[in-house]
Amino acid sequence: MPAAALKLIWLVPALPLIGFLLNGALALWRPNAKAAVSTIGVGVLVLAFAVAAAAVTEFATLHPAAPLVFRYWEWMPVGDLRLDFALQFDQLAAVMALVVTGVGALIHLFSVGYMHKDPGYARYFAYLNLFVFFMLLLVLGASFPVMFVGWEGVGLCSYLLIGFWFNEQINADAGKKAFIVNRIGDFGFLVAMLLIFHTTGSLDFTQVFARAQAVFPPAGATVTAITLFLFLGCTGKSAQIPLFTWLPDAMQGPTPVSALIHAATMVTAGVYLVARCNVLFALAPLGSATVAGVGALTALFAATIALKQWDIKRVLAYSTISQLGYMFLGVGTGAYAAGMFHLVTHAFFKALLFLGSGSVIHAMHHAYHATHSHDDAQDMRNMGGLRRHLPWTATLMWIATLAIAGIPPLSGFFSKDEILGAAFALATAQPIWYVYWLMGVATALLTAFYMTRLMLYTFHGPNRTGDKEREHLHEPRWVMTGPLMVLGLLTLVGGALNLPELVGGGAFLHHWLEPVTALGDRMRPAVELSRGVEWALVGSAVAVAALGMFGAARLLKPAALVPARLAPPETGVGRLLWKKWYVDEIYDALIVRPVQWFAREVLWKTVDARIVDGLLVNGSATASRALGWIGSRLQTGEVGFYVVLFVVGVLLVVGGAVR
Amino acid sequence: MNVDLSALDLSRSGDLLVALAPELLLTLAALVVLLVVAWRHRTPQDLRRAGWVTLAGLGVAALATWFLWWNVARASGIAAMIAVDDFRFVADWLFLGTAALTVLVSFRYLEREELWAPEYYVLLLFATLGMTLMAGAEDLMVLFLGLELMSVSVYVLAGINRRSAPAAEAALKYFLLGAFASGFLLYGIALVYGATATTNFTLIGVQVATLGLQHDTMLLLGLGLLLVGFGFKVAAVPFHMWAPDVYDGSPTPVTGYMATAVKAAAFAALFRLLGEAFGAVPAWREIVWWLAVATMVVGNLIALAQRSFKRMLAYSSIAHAGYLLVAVAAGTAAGSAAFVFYLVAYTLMTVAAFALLAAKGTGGERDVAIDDLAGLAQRRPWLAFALAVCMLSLLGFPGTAGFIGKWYILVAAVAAGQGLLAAILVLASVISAGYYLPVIMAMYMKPEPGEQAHAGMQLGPLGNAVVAVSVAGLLFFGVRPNRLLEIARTSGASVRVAPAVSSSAPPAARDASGR
Amino acid sequence: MLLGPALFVSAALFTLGVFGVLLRRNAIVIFMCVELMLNAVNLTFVALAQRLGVAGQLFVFFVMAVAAAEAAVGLAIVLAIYRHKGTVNLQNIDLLKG
Amino acid sequence: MYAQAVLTALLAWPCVGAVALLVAPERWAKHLALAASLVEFAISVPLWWVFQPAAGMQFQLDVPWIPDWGIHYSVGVDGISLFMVLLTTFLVPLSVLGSYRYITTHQRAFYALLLVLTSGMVGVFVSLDLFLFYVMWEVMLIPMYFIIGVWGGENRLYAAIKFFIYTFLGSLLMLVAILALVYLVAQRTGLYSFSYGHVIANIGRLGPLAFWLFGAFFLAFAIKVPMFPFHTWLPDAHVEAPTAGSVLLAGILLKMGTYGFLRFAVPFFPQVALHPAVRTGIIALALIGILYGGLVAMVQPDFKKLIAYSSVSHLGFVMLGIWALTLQSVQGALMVMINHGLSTGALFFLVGMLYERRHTRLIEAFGGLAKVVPLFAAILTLVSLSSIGLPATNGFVGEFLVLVGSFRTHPVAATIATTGVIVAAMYLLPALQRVIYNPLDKPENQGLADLSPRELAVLLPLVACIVWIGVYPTPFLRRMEPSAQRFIESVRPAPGATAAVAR
Amino acid sequence: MPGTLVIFWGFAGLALASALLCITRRSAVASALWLVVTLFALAALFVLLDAQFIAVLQVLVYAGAIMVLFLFVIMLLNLGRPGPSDVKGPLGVGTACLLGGVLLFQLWILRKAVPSAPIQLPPGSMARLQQEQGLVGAIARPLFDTYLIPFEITSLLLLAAIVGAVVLAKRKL
Repeated sequence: MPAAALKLIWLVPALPLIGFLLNGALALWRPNAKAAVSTIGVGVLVLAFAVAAAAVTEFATLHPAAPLVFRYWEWMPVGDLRLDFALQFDQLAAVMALVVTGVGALIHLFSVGYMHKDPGYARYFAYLNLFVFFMLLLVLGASFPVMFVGWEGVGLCSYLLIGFWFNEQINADAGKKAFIVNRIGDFGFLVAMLLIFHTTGSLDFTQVFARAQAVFPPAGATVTAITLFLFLGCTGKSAQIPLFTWLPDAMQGPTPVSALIHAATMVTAGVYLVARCNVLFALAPLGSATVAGVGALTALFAATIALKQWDIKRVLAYSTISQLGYMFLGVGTGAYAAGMFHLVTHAFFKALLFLGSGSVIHAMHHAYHATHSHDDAQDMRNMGGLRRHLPWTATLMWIATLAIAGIPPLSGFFSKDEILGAAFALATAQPIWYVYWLMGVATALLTAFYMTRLMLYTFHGPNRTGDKEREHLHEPRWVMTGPLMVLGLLTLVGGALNLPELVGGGAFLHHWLEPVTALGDRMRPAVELSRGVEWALVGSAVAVAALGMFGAARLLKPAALVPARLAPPETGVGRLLWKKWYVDEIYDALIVRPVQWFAREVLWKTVDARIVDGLLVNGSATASRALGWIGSRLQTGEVGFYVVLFVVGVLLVVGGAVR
Repeated sequence: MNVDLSALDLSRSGDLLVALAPELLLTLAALVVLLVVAWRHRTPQDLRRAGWVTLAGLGVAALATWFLWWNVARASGIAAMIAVDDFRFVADWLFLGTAALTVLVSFRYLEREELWAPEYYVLLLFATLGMTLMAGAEDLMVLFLGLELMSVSVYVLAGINRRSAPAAEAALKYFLLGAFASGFLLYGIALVYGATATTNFTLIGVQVATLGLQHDTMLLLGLGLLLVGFGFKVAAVPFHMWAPDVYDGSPTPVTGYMATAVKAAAFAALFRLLGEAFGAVPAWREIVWWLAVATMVVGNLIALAQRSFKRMLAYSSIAHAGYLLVAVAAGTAAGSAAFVFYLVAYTLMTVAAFALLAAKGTGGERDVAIDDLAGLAQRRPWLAFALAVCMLSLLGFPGTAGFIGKWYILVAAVAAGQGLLAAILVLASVISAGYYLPVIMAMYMKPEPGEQAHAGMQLGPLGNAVVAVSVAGLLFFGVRPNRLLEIARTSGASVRVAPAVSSSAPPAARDASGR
Repeated sequence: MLLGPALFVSAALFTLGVFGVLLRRNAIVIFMCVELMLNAVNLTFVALAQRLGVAGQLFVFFVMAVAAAEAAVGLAIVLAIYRHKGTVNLQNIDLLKG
Repeated sequence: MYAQAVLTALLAWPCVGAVALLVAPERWAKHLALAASLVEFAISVPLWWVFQPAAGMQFQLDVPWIPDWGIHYSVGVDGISLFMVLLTTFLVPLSVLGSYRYITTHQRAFYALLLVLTSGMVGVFVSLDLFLFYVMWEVMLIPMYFIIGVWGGENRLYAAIKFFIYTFLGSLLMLVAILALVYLVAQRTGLYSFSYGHVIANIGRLGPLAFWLFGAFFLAFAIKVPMFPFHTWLPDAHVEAPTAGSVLLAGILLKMGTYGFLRFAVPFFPQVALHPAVRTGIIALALIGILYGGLVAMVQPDFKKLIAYSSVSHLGFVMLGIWALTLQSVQGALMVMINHGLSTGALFFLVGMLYERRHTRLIEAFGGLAKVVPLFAAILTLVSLSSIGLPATNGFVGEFLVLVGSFRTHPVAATIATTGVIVAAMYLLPALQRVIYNPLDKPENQGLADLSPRELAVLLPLVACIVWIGVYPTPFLRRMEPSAQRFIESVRPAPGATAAVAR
Repeated sequence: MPGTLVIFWGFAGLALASALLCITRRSAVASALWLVVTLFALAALFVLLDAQFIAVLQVLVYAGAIMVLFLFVIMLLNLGRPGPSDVKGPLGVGTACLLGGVLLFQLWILRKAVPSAPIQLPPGSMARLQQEQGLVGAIARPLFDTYLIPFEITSLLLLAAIVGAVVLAKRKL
C-alpha cells in the first residue's frame, strides 16, 4: 500500500498550479509585489521537490514492478471510452519528477536574480510555475490524454515564455512559431492516440501496454504507424528533424527559460514518451529504427550548424537539438536507460551551460545598459576574455563543456558513451546501426569542437566588449551563482547515477528503470559486447572528444575576432552553416508561403468571395434582379403589346387544353 | 333566430327571395345610396353621408348572409341559378368585409383627393353585388353577368379620378383588355354550352360524367377559353399585363379593392366552376399548374425590380394570385379550404398595406418609392409596425395569417401530390423576401431623409381602425387560426364536386325550352 | 345542318375580331373589334340553340345587354382619356409602365 | 408541476419580459432585460438536477393547438436538447450584460427583441411538434434580422437580408418536406399529425421520395450550421451584428442546424443519411469545412470575420461527429456544440469590448495590448486557447471525443480532421499575437482601459465554464449519454439494409 | 347544295368580308359602318338559324343603338377625318397574322364539332317550339322563369353602366 507521501503525489503538480494561480493573480493586480512572487514561485517548487523526493524515497522502498495509479475523477467517460483524470507513479516518472522539480527549483532560484528588474516579474513566475505544473502532469499522467494535457500545456507555456518580452515582434513571432510547429507534432500524437484507442480500446498506459502484445503482431503495420505518429509528436516537442526549427528561435525567451524548458525538461518530453511507450516501440522495429535514425541525423545536422553560430545561446540551442538527437538514438536503439541517463545528465550540464550563458548575458547586458550601448549582448564576437570578469561562471561552464564533450569522468561522458555503446552493440545484429554509431561519433567530435569554440570565444582571448563597458562586467549575485554551483556539482558527479559495470559501477539507473523497460527489453535482440570492445569504444570516444577540443584550440584564434558590428559577412560553407542550411527559408518558401497564398488568394478571394459568394449567392440574387428588370422592361405600357402577349397566352392555354 | 332553411326550393318565389336576400339587400342599398346621392352631392358631408349609408347597406347584407349561414341554408334540388352553400356565404362575407374596409379607407382619401363623386359608393356596391353573384353563381350566365357587373363598376372606379391622366389610362387599359378577355370567356361559355347543352355547373358536371366528355374537343376548347377569361381577371401570367398598370394608375383604395375583392371573386367563381363543372376533366389541372408557376415566378421576379411601392404591391399581388392558383391546382377539399383561408389572410394584409400606402402618398401614391419609407419606424412606430406585419404576412412568415394561409396551400398541394409545385411556391416566396424585406429595412434600418418626411402621413381614425383591425386579424389568425380554419374547411367542403365519369346511360333528351 | 358551317363562320369572325384587336391602335376601333368578337360568339349561341334549345338564344339576349353596358362605360372612358391625351391612339397612352 | 410547466415558462417568460420592457422607461430597459434573462436562467437551472438522463424525453407538455391539422403545442427535452436550452438561458443574460454599453439607441426595442429571440431559440430546442418547430425556427429569424439590421455595423443591411434570405430559403424547402412527410405518414397510419413522436414512430421506409425529403431538411440545416458551401452568410452576419447578436448567432443559432440533423434529418431518413454515398459526401463537406474554414480564417484582416470562419471549422467537427455515428463522436459533437457556444461567445464578447473601445475590429489596428490591458489579454488568451482545443479546456474535450469516435468508423476522415488542430493554431495564434502581443506602437491603444467589473461579470462565467468542462465534463457526458445512445440505435442501419437503399 | 345553305354562305361571306373590311379600314367611321354591315349579315344568319326574335333585336339594339353610339363618339372625337393610319406596322401585322392564323387553326376543329347525340334535340324542334309559343313567347317564357335571375342582373348591369357613364362623362366632379 502506498504510504503517506505517495498518497500526496497529487501535490507535486498541484503545488506549482497553486503557485501559478497566486502569481497569476499577483501579476494582474499586484505586479510589484516581488518578494511575495519570489517566495511563492520558488517556494512551491522547493515544496514540490520535497514531496517528490519523499515520494521517491517511499517508492524506492517498495520498488513495485507495476506502476502505482492514482485515479482522481472521471474525465471523459463515454461508452467504452473510460478516461480518468489519473496520475501514475513509477520508476520512470520518479526520475522525471525529480529532474523537473529539482532542476526546476534551481532555475527558479536563478530567475529570482536574473529577472529581478523585469517589470513582468510576477507574470514570469506565474508562467514558470504553470510550466512546471504541466511538465509534471506530462510525466505523471497515467494515460495518453492526461499526458497530452501536459504535453500541450508545456507547449503553451513555452509559447508564453518565448514571447515573454512580447513587445518585440521577433519574440512574439518565435513563440508563435514554437506553438504552431509543436502543434504539427501534436497532430501526430493525437492520431497516435486515436489509433491506440481504436486498436486497444483504452488509453491508459497500463492497459495499453498490457494489451499491446496481444493486439499488435510484432512489426505490424498498425503498431508501426502508431509509433511513427508518436514520434512525429516527439519531433515537434523535442525539436528533431524535420520540426526542429522552432527551438533556436525559442532562445528569444529569457535565458532561465531556455535552461529549464528548452534544455532540461520540456524538450526531453519526446524522449520520455518513447521510453514510456517502449513496449510499442519494441513491437515496431521500423519505428525504433526511425527514431534512432532521425535522432542520429538530427544530432549530426544540428552539430554542424552549431559550428558557425555566433549567438552564444544559439550555439547552445543547436547543441541541445544535437544532444536530444543523441537521446533519441539511445531510446531508438532500445537503450532506454541510457537515453534516460543522458536525459538526466544533459539536464544538469545543459542547464548549467544555459544558466552560465545567462550569467554572461546578464553581465554583458548590464554593461551595455550602463553605457547605453545597443550592441548585441549575446554575440560571442562581443565577448572574449570574460574569465577575468566572471571567474566562477567560466569555471562552472568549463565543467559543463567537458561534460558535454564527453571527457571522463564527468557525467556526460558516461551517458553519451552508453548510447554509443548500445548503438554499436545493436549494430552487430543490425548493421544499419553502424551508420548511426558513426554519426554519433562524428557528432561527438563536432560537439567537442563547437563547445570549445564557445568557451574560447567567450572566456578567453582579448575582450571585445568595449573599453567603457568592460568596467561594468562582473559576476552576478549569489542567487544566480548558487544554482550554478549546485548544477556544476551535479554535472561532476551525475555520472554516478548509472556508473557502468565496466568501471565497476552498479548501473543504478538501469536497474531502477528495469520494471518499466522490462517488457520492451524482452522483445529486443539481446546483444552483448565483450569487455575489450567496450573498452575500445570508450577509448575511441575519449579520443574523439579530445581531438575535437584540441582541434578547436588549435584552429580557432580568439584574438583574431572582431566585434559583431565590424565583422565581415560569412562566405561559402560557413555561410551555409551560419544560415542553418537555409532550412527556415526552405520551409518558408515551400510550406508557409504557399499555404498562406493558397488560403488567401485561392480559398478566400477566389473560392469564397468570387465563386461561392459572388457567383452563387450574390450571382443568383443579381440574376433574379436582372430577370425582374427584363420583365419590367417588357411591361411597356402599350396595350398593343399586352394584347399580343395575351393572345400568345390564349394560344398556349387553348393548345394545352385541346392537346 | 333559428329558422329551418335547410331545403329552400328555389323555384318558389319566397324561398328564392330568402336565398337571394343578401344580394337583394345589397341592390336595395345601392339604390338607396343612389337616391341619397341624387338628393345631395355637393359637399364633403354628402360624401360622408353616402359612405355611411353604404356601410349600413353592407352591414345589412352581411347580416343577411350571416342569417343564412347560421341557419345552414341549403337549396333542395340541384339545377339552380344560385348556390346556397357555405362557400358562397363565406365568400360574400369576404367581399362585404373588403368593401366595408375599402369604404372606411375611402372616407379620408376621397376628401383628400377632392373626389366629390359620391357615385363612387354606388359603384362600389354594384361591384360588390357582382362579386357576390359570381361567388354564388351556379350557372355560367349568372357568372358572366355577375362578372360583367363587377367589371363595369370597377372600370369606372379605376378611372373615377377624372383629373388624373394615369387614372384615365388605367381605366382604359383595364376596360379594353377586360372586354377583350370577356370575349374569350364568353366564347368559352358558348362552347361549353355547345358540348353539354347546359350552363349549369352541376349539370355540366353530370353531363361530363354521363357522356364521357372529358376529352371532348368542344368542351376542352371551351374550358381553355374559360381559363383565359379567368386568368385575365385573376391576373395570371401571361394575362397579367394590365394589372400593374391598372393598379398603379387607380386611386389607391380602389387598387386595394381590385387586388383583393375583385381577384377573390374571380377566384371564388373559378373554384366553384372547376370543382363543380370540371372536376372530372383532367385537362385544366395541367394548365393551371403552368399558370401558377408562371404567375408565381414572373410576379415575384418583376416585383423584385420595382422601386415604386405601389407597383411593387401590384406585382406582389400577381405573385399571390400564383399562390392561389396553386390551391386551385391542388383542387382537393383541402385546396378549397386553403383557398378560402388564404383569401381572408391575403385580403387583410393587402387592404392594410394599400391603406397605409394611401396615407403615405399625399403627393400621389404613384411616387412613393420604397426608400421613401425610410425612418418611418422612428416617426410613426405603430404605422411602421403595421406595415411590417403586413409585409411579413405577405411574405408568409410564421406568426401571421399569411403563413397559415401559405401553409394551408402547401398542405393542399402536397396532399394532392403536387410536391414540385409546392417547392416552386416556396422558392418563389424566397424571391419575394427580396422585395418585402427592403420595405421593413427602409422603415426600421434607414435614417429618416428629412425632419418632416413623414409628417403628412395621416390615416384618420377610420383608416387607423381599418389598419388596426387588419393587423390584429393577421396576428390573431396567425396564432389562433382554428375557428377560421374550421369555417374555411366547412365552406370549402360545401362546394359540390363533380361526379366522376361513369358509363351509365345518358339522360334522355330534354325539351327545347331548355329547362 | 347549318351547325357546322355556323360554328366555323363564328370561329372565323371571332378570329377576325382578335386579329383586329391585334392589328389596330385606335381604342375605339379595338373596342369595335371586341364587339365583333361578341357577335361571333352570338352566332355560335344561336347556331347551338337550334339544336340544344332556346337557352342559347337567351344568352344572346344577355350578351347584347352586356355589350350595351360595356359600350356605355367604354365610350365614356374613351372620352375621358381623350380629354387628357387628345388622342385615342394606344401608342401614345403609355404613362403607366415598368 | 415544475416538470410540466418549466419549458412553457421558459418560452413564455421572455415574451412577458419583452412586453414589460416595451412599456417601461427607456433607461430601465437594460436592467429589466438583465433581470428578466436572469430569471429565465434561474427557471432553467433546476433542469440540470431534475433531468433524468435515462428517461428520454421529459418535461413534456402536450396541448392541442390546431387540432384540425394535427398540430399540438408539444414540448420536451432529452439529453440532446437539455444542454442547448441551458446554453441558451446561460448566454442570454451575459449577452444582455455585454450589451450595456454597446447598445445606445432604441434600447427598449433591442432588449425586447433579444428576449423574443430567447423564446424562439428555446422554442426550437424544445419543440416536439414539427409545426411548432418550424414556427420557432422561423420566428427567431426576425429578431435576429432586426438586431443585425438596426444595431449592426456599416454593411448591416446587406448582411441582414443575406442572413434572412439564406435561412428562409432552406427553411421553406424544409417546410414542404415536413408537409410531405406528415402526409406520407398520415397515408400510412390514417392520422394526420405533426407530432414528432408520431412521425418518428411511423416513418418506416419512404422509398425514393426520402432522398428529396432528406435533401430539403439537409439544405435547411446545412445552411444554418453552416456547412461549406452554404456558409457565406455567416461572416457577413457575424461581422455586422452587434456583440450580443454575434454571440447568440454563433452560440445558439448555428447549433440549431446541427441540432436539426440530430433530432430530425438523420433519425427521419437514416437510410438516406447513412447511405454510403451521402455519408461520404457529408463527411467530405465536414472536412472541407474544418480545413477550409480554418485556412480562410487565417487570412482574415477582421477579427470578427476570423472568428466567423473559425465557426465554420468548429461546426465541421460537429458534422463529422454526427455522421461518424459512434457514441464518442456523437457525444463529442454535442460537446463541441456546447463548447463552441461558450468559447466563440466569449471571443465575440472580447472582440466586442475591443470594438467598444476602439471602434474597429481590424486586427492590424491593435498590437501590444497585453501591456495596457493585461486582464483582457489573459482572458483573450485563455479563450483563444480553448477555441483551438488546448487540453484541459473545454475545446479539447469535444474535439477529442469527436476524433476518437470518428476514427472508429472513418479513420482517414478523422486523421484529416485532426490536421484541424494545426490549422486552428495557425489562424488564432497569429491573430492573438497581432492583437495583444507585438509592439504597442499605435498611440490610440495606449490609453485603453482594462476590463470593467461589468465586463468581468460577463466573461468570468464563461471562463469558469471553459475550465470546468475542460477538466470535469463528466456531468455533461453522463446526462447526454443515454440520448446519444438512443440516437445511434435509432438510426443505425439494420445489417444488410444499406444495399437496398433508396436511390 | 340546298337553298338555305346557299343563302347561309352568302350572308356568311358578307359578314366575313365586311368584318375584314371593318378591321382593316383606315378610317374609324368606315370601320364602324362595315361593322354595321357585319351585324346585319349576322342578323340574316340568325333568321336562318331559327332565331328571328334575336335577329330583330340584333338590328334594333346592336346595329341600331350601339353602333350609333359608336359613330356618335367617333364623330365627337373627330376621328372620322383622314389621318395617319392606326394600323400597326409590318411587325405588328406579321405578329397579328401569325397569332390570328394559329388561333384560327386551333378553332378550325370546331367546324366538325357537334354536340353529342344524346343531348341534341330532334331536328326542327326549335321551329316547332316557336310555332307553339310564338316567336317572342318561346323566349319570354324561360326568360322570366328559369332565367329570371340573369335577366334581373342585366338590369342592374345596365344601371351600373349608366351610373358609371354619368360619373365619367359629367363635366364637373
